[in-house]
Amino acid sequence: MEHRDDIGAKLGMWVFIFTEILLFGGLFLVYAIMRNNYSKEFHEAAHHLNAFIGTINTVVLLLSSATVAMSITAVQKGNNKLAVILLFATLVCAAVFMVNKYFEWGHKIHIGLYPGSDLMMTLSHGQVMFFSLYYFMTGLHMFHLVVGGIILTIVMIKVNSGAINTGKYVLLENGGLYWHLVDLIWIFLFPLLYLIT
Amino acid sequence: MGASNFTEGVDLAFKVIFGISLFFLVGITTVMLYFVVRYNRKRHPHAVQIKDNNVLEITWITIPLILVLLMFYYGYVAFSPQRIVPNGAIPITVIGKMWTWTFEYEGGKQSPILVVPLNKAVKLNLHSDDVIHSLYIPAFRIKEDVVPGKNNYMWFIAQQPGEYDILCTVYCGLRHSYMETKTRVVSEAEYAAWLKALPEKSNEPEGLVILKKNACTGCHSIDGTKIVSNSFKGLYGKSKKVMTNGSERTVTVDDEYIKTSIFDPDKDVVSGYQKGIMKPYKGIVTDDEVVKIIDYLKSIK
Amino acid sequence: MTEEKTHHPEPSYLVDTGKYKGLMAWLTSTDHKRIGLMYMYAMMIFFSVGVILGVVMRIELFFPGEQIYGPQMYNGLFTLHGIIMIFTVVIPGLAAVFGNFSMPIMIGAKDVAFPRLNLFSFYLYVLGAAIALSSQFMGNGPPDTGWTFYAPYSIQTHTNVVAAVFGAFVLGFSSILTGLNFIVTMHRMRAPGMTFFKMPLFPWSLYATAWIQVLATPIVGITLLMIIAERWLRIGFFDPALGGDPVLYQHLFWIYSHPAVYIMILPAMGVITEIIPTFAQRRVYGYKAIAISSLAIASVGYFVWAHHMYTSGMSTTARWVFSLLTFLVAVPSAIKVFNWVTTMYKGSISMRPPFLFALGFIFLFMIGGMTGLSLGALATNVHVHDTAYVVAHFHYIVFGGVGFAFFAAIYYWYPKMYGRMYNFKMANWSFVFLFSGFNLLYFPQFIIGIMGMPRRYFDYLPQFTLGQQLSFFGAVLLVIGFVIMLITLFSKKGEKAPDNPWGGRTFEWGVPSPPPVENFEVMPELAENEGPYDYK
Amino acid sequence: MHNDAVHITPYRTHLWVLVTLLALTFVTITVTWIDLSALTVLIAMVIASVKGYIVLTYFMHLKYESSLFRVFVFMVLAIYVLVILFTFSDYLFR
Ligand code: HEA
Ligand code: HEA
Ligand code: HEC
Ligand code: CUA
Ligand SMILES: [Cu+2]
Repeated sequence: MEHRDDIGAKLGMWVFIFTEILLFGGLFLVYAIMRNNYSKEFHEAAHHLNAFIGTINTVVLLLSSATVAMSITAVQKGNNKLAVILLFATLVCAAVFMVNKYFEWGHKIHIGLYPGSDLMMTLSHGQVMFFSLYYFMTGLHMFHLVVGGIILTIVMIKVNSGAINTGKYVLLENGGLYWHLVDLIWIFLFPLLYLIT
Repeated sequence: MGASNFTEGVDLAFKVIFGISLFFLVGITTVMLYFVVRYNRKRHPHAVQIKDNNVLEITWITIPLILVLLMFYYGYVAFSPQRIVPNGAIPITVIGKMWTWTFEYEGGKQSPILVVPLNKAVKLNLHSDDVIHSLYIPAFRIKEDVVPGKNNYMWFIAQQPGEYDILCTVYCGLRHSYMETKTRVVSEAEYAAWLKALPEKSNEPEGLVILKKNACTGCHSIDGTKIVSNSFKGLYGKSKKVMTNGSERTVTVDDEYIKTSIFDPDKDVVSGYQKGIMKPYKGIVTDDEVVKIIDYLKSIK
Repeated sequence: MTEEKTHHPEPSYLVDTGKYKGLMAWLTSTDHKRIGLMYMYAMMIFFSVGVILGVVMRIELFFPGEQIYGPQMYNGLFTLHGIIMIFTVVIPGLAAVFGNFSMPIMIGAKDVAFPRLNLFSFYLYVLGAAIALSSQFMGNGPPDTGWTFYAPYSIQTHTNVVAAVFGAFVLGFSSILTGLNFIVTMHRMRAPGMTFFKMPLFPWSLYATAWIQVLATPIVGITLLMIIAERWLRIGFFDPALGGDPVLYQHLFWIYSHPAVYIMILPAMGVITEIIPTFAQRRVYGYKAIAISSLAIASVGYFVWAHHMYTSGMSTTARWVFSLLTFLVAVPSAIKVFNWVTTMYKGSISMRPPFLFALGFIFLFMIGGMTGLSLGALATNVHVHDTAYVVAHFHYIVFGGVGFAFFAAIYYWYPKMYGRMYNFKMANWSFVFLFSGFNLLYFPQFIIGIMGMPRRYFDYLPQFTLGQQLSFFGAVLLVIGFVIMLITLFSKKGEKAPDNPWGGRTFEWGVPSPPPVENFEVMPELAENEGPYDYK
Repeated sequence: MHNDAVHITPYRTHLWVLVTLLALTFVTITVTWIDLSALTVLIAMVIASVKGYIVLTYFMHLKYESSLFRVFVFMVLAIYVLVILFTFSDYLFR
């Protein structure tokens, strides 16, 4: 007999989210220290980032978070069809985010602004540090986005097949929690990297 | 009187901490052994259940708390002067490099050992270009890391003439355990005379200066002795067996070979050595400097 | 239902009942008891490798100067020795083996909350260890950084650091998942009537441990990833040549690795807290104080990391702040020691091997802990930091403490695990050798440390020769003791063990030895006025 | 277990939350146009924290979970903040 404990499952997910928060926490700590050491250079380097793309991506992520949250409501109300649509919308948002990132990174790499490049070596230490952090943080965030996307795809298939339903939807909740985490991290990344110029 | 002005304070802190610890160690062990014997099942077949007692718990929280704060205090008091350098301390720059110490005195004179005058405050400015080292003088009870990219420092007053060991305590690679030297404590007059006799900063050939600056001499001697690798003496023009891509071949040491040896040492590995011991110096040693190194190597053929 | 069960007692977990038989049945089992045993076997293999490396180091150190191999090899040896011992033996250690084997039974659960995740962590553990070991044979040869991977050396050296670092990362991930599993298990699956303050103290210590695993390990995870990024991508967080800060690396590393020492010791303390009342037939003295002190150690222990960095050039403020915090964390440890000793008072003590090892633990832990205090004080630390004194301190705690607790735990739960007893006389002899060898090996290190013998030294000055040679003989005695112990435990089968050979009170002694697959035939319960340690 | 009362958040709430979050995003952007030097960082972080709080409470449903979850989240964040503070006890006093 498979024993079932939804609260336990959710507790497990939350604990996992804590570890993720601290994983990024380590990076934010590095950011804080480096910003303290090189505040002027960070200021200058941030100008090179495209705040417009950043803003679009923020909006897209917030939107996707809302659709995931609403898909839970839909399942709770027994409306699986709507839930699938909402989840699909989330995945579309994720794709838009990735495409934007592709262009953003692509452009930088094209003009030779990436770790270890010759252009990078001509910049001041503080600026190099900013871009290193930029690539590392957004890269890791993107990795989480992809993982979240895969989880939500599985969840969507299960909602569609009815394996997730009004009586049993903790998997959807947990997938949602993970997705919100990805959003939560971006909420802090966005101003730190793009805005505080 | 201790060897340095810090020795006594540090030793006192040790005594306080060890004293308290020993008291508890002996006391607790004795009590424990007594219980084990006295309440052995043969002697004491029926255990007596005892109720918890909060007063007792609070007592043995409070007393250790006070004692550890006392330990903290002694540690702090003996330590805090170590970070406050008195005015007029003699500045000496310490350069830690894999795996040698160099001491640079006022006026830029350099020496491989540390010589300091008796009863005078000395400030050591710690400097490294490669990895972290740590300067440790056990007799003086002081130690501070030599961190690249950072200006760390330490100071002391030597109080007894003599020679003391200097060691490197942060692991810094292959010959970490050989990164040692001496400090010599002499009278003020002797110190002045010694400093005067120290040769002015290098009229050494440029190539040698570069070799020393990059600590090549930590592995390659210039007098024929073998340290980690072959000596530079007589190297130029020799023919050598090297491994290239897994097969052995014989080469003559010429300009080109030396250049690859410096920039990409793993390409031609001298037979009998492992790969990866010497790191590539591409980007650290410039092309110009390589030419000067080659010139120098030619001169010590 | 119940009637049927009394007639056909359920088969023990050692009997294959599932789809597979033999080895496959073990490798695919999600039974917490089997996973615990698998951890134990894997760990013993790694441990033996680590022990051999340690002895090989001691042989080279017998005389000053180069004896049988060169410095490069020595540097590789202590690095691998440290990595194996820390990341694959003592950090998962007692939590992975006995946390898995005993904890669910002790709280009255059929298994952990996520059995499949549990098996997955085990495989991650094996994978991580394999990656770490593979660093020896691939690339440019064994890493030579020390287990601390200090930047910038770890970025510059040409040895195979990436594999070792990545192995440690995977092992960390395994540790996180185990911690997560235990937290949920202890929150959701306790027996009816077992409130948190009626839970036995070994589970309590695991609970505190699990939170550290979950909250501290990610920090070292990300730090290790940064090291890899630096080596591959020239991202220079810690490389001063690119504007990075090597001291920041030390902060990040120790933010995890200091709490990690409590990941090691808390379960060990938990085991001791189980053994003493059982053999003294006495209720644990100061139950609440011990439970809360576990949490106190875990939480305060999170904030003392920079005591490993007093000489790194930190600000003076940070130095005294961290020194003060270090001293605060010593107090809850003291509370435990006092309560253990008081538990023996007026007990009825039987000197069985587990109890003997528990006494050994208390003694060695006190020495380790008290020398920790002289390391925590600023002035004294500056003198002995990075010397053999530190080596002695942590072997006393990590090996004298965690190692001896491990032996105690094996001797304690062995009858439950295998349903067999072992030879007490042999076990006592193994104690004699281990204990005396241990002190002979590490006590001289304190003395030469104070005299100024730095650690990680392939070669040393002549004044340290005597100490180093005594240590060698100690290592020999230890190995003899270790071999005796292995023979005692694994050579011949002893007589059949009763369900409750020691007269313990916690739930695991109420089930058959070895326990059935789902642990209980009748789910246990704690009555209103019943505690976990109610001896008559 | 969950005394059966499953809390269903209405769609409307989610939409309002979204609107609030978007609004806050634009507030941050406009604020950072005005140069307040060090204050900008502070304001941006405060706004981000408010957004984080909203996401945690509504999207992540903390408001309706048992208080244990809230205690844990608080504990984790508190530990993290302390870690930052203690690390800065080095960097700010060098
Ligand atoms: C299980 C592992 C473990 C544990 C539990 C501890 C426990 C402690 N450790 Fe240790 N430590 C290590 C493992 C551990 N350590 C390791 C592996 C290293 C080296 C890492 C490396 O660099 O490679 C290290 C290094 C280390 C250092 C850095 C040394 C240096 O490099 O300069 C310091 C400094 O403060 C320290 C302090 C302490 C203290 C104060 C405790 C305290 O928690 C101890 C508390 C216990 C007691 C105090 C004893 C019991 C109390 C009584 C019997 C009551 C009587 C006592 C009083 C009145 C106070 N340790
Ligand atoms: C668990 C941790 C652990 C254990 C058990 C040991 C065991 C041993 N260690 Fe140590 N050691 C470390 C952890 C450990 N070590 C660490 C972390 C370092 C620092 C590395 C670095 O600097 O980076 C270190 C460093 C270190 C050095 C210092 C290197 C230097 O600084 O120059 C030396 C020197 O000789 C040494 C020797 C030994 C010896 C001889 C043994 C043993 O071989 C002694 C013999 C032991 C036995 C014969 C058996 C005991 C059995 C058990 C404990 C468990 C049984 C378990 C099961 C049955 C499952 N070790
Ligand atoms: C870590 C020790 C180490 C350092 C430091 C070091 N080398 Fe080497 N070097 C070696 C080893 C080992 C070899 C032989 C193996 C090989 O060829 O890679 C070697 C080989 C060489 C050779 C080829 C020698 C021969 O016998 O054919 C030259 C030339 C050389 N090094 C120059 C330098 C220069 C110049 C520097 C400093 C910029 C330097 N080395 C620094 C260890 C070192
Ligand atoms: Cu220089 Cu160790
Ligand atoms: Cu520590």
